[in-house]
Amino acid sequence: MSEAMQSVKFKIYRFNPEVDAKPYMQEYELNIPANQDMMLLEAILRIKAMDDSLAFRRSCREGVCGSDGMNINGRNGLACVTLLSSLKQPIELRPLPGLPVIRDLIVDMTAFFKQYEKIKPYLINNEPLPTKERLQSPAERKKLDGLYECILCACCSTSCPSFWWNPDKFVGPAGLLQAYRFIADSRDTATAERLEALTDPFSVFRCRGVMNCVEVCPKGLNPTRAIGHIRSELLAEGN
Amino acid sequence: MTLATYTFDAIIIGAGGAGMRAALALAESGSQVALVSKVFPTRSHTVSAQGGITCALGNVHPDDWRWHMYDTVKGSDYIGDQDCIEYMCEVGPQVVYELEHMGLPFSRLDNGRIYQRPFGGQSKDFGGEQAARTCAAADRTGHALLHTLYQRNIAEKTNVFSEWYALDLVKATDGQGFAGILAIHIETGETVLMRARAIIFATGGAGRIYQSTTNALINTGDGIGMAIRAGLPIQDIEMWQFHPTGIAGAGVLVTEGCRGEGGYLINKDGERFMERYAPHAKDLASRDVVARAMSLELRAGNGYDINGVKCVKLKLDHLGADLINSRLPGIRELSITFAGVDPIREPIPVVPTCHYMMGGIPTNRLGQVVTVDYKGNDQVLEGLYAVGECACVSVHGANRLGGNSLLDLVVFGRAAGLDVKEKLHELPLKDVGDAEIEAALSRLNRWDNAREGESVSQIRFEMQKTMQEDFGVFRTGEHMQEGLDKLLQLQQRLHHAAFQDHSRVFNTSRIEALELDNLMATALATAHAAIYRTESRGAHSREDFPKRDDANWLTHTVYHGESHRMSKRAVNMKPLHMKPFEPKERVY
Amino acid sequence: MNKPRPVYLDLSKIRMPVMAVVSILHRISGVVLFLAIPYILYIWNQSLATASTYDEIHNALQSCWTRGLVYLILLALLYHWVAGIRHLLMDMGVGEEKISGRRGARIVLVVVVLLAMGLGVWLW
Amino acid sequence: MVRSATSLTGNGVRDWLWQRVSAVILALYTVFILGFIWSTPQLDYVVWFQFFHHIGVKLFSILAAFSLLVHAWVGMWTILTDYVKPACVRLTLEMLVMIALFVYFVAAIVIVWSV
Repeated sequence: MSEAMQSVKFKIYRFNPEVDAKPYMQEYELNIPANQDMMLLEAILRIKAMDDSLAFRRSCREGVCGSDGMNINGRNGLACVTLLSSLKQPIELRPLPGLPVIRDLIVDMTAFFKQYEKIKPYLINNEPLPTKERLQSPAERKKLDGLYECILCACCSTSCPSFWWNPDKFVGPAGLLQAYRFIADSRDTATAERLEALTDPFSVFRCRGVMNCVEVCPKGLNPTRAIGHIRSELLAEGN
Repeated sequence: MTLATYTFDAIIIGAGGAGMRAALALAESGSQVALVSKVFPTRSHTVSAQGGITCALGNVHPDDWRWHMYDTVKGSDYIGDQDCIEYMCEVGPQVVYELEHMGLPFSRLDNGRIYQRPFGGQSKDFGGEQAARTCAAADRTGHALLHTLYQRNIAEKTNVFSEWYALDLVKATDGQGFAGILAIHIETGETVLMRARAIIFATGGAGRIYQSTTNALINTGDGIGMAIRAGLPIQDIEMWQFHPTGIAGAGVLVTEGCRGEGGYLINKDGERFMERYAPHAKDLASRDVVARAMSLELRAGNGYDINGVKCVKLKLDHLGADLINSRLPGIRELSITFAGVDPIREPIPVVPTCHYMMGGIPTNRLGQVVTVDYKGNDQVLEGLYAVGECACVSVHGANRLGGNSLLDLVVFGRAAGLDVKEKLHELPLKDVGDAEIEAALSRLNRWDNAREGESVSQIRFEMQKTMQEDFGVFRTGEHMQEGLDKLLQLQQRLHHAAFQDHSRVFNTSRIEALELDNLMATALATAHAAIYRTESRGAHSREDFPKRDDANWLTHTVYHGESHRMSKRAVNMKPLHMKPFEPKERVY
Repeated sequence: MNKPRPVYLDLSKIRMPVMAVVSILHRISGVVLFLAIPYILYIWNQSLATASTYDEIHNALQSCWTRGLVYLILLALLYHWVAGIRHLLMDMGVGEEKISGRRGARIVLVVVVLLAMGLGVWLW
Repeated sequence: MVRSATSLTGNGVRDWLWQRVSAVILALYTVFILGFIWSTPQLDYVVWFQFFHHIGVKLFSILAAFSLLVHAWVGMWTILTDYVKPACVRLTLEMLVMIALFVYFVAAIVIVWSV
């Protein structure tokens, strides 16, 4: 039984701090049945079976955990929901831009999560707890759609030039999307404090409306719009 | 041997729903908790749960937690422990309200209350009409729950050890219980000793022992492996749930909520075949029932053939775009991505897919790990807990109902956290000696020193294939014995396996090798237990023993890893507040 | 192992969507205009000082080089103007979606090319 | 909250508003001037001079010069804080830009006044 095969070519960013003085691109070739398509993650897993020194993060393999964000042919995305056939060869894989590389495709996301934590990503409500659920109308709940679904994969923030230049000062699209998720929640009573904390010239206002975040978000979310909403609320508050 | 040592009040291994709920209970009390997770918390597999969390809020119709309890006992095929099921169903509403107060963005009914949808195996009034009891945040409930819990843990400033891999338990020098764990900081490759008064296992499932699974790649049964190596028993591990609707070929889960919202399964003739197998509940029969019916349809040649994959289809197109977009947006996304099918227009090709491990480390209602002595008596291990999928409380028995896993996570994660909090001052910080550390390190040393040998991925592949072929939806003694023999050979090969890359920094191959030890341990436990239980019950369907046998098997099975010995443990039939539900024939 | 970690940020390898291109050109044109302020002030002053300085400027504009320079400055001004209008529209919530954002950015480019051609015709 | 001493107002909302308002003024001024040039068939010194001699145009011009001062400062400050990380270099450049913009503004007023 000889099945027709096709070869798929890859160029993958490699860097192991124990061995390499600096990063380099390594070429790989993967043979798969000619009529078969697969997700990019599956292909990388097969490459890893050939070369176990290749390191990358992965978990759910279905686009909901946010582990395998990487720069695929120049564009940030999740390997597990990117079809191999949609990519031009050689497929060039690099780590998410702008964050320190720990090894190969694995970046240090400390700066990213720090910005997320900075916006107090949890519901604040100082009113006495009801015995049952707090009520929220379907219309109020709908305001959270397009916000709460974020998977923290960092594809957006690491494609954002403003975040590249100011990862310590600009909250970045992912953090701001979550900032608005809590501002928009009818159950949150800290809206004024949340807005007050965002009035400086960097946290929100470093957004230049480049919209790279919207372009790459694997969940189809829109941080630019959320940032616009935050700005409107800031203006309305007269801060 | 000197290792860097950290000391805490409590260590929680695993930062999914159960681990994070436990951490929260402890962090709120000001205890020093270490939440150790091999992935960043929101990458845990809880994130993939879709349909919802079941409890009797009564938002859609009058409801009673006792009805929920009845359904769960029946769903478990009567080997769920009734005291634990009672506890879970009773505190369920409170725990779900807590989640809502934390900010979980539940979908809402017009009156502003939490939205609830029908799920399989749910009834009103002890087996009456179909109930709607599963609280949902669209079809992303697990994601919403996991992120909410992580967010609360940020607020409470929990110590998260993100991307730290728990290697093994370390025994106390006095031989009484465990003093701590060894953990690898994946980023540096360094191994450290973490000591604590209490240790909570929340390591999740092990669906990756099968070739086709809805489980994340990280679900490698680390807790099961650690428990077995520490000499702890494993309960009901033959019970593996096959979810009826995994996307054919991809294995990605499609929530039961689809059928709750009115979707149904069809065979290649377009027939709604579940009407034949479960005339009353139809597509909302219990998962084991639906998965078996699907397998029988496929065997009878009534399936579709999509590029060589036999499957049936899940029809949603009659529900309308509005309902799909508002209630099932994530399913639409997954279906388009992984099946190339938009469910608004076309049915989704699905097959039964390994989904959930009902078995695990036996615990009591508080989450405390229980061992079983030779006489079959329980012994509680003070200071050691297990919660979530890695535990066998047992609330799911032989078959878990949809929506009960998220409930299990938060109910028992919370219970364990609260129990640790209460007992913390009486739990000693145990001593640990070099010998105990060396013992726990031996496995790592073996791997680190192995330069030549078979690859990890090859052995893993063969193990998964064996499990898939010999321990699937239908099982026979003969095939399972062949499967067990293959597994035993594979285990021998695993002792001589090696990875090539021996660097330290973020060496994922090293972690994968350690994970394979745990997968193999879980697979072997499954094989022994499945051969041992000579009846059909819940998810365990034997063609050579097609009937349920209450006379002999209304019992838990217990696997003892050191000798592969099997024994039995009595099912708890004594709920605290009400009369037990007696076993009846299980029809839907 | 405290050697600094590399950061991958090779702008020649990172694909820039059309929105990003429009945005960076907006910034570049802004800098060009900033640098051109003294020259603009100079022309403005000369053109208003006396009739003879006005003529000097007028004559200078006949030279290919000066005219090219003025064309470049006006081009930057046009670009900054058109892209700026897009920004103001986005501030009002127009063109903030993926599709409309791309469309808005393409429209900016097309309009500027047309204006640049018109400007060229007018100047020469 | 990120503190910044050198931004226009030290407050993101106000900086943002100033930048937008000045942008609108500059946009209108640009249209006004270019429109005049383009719509005047026989442009000579006298027409040009008399145009700027008009008090309304003078005021508009000064307003535009002021807007330019604000707009360019916010823009250049943003660019410098983006790309120039060593604080002493950035502060020096910021100061140079500030001085230049101020000189330009004074020059513009002088030009307008002398018409």
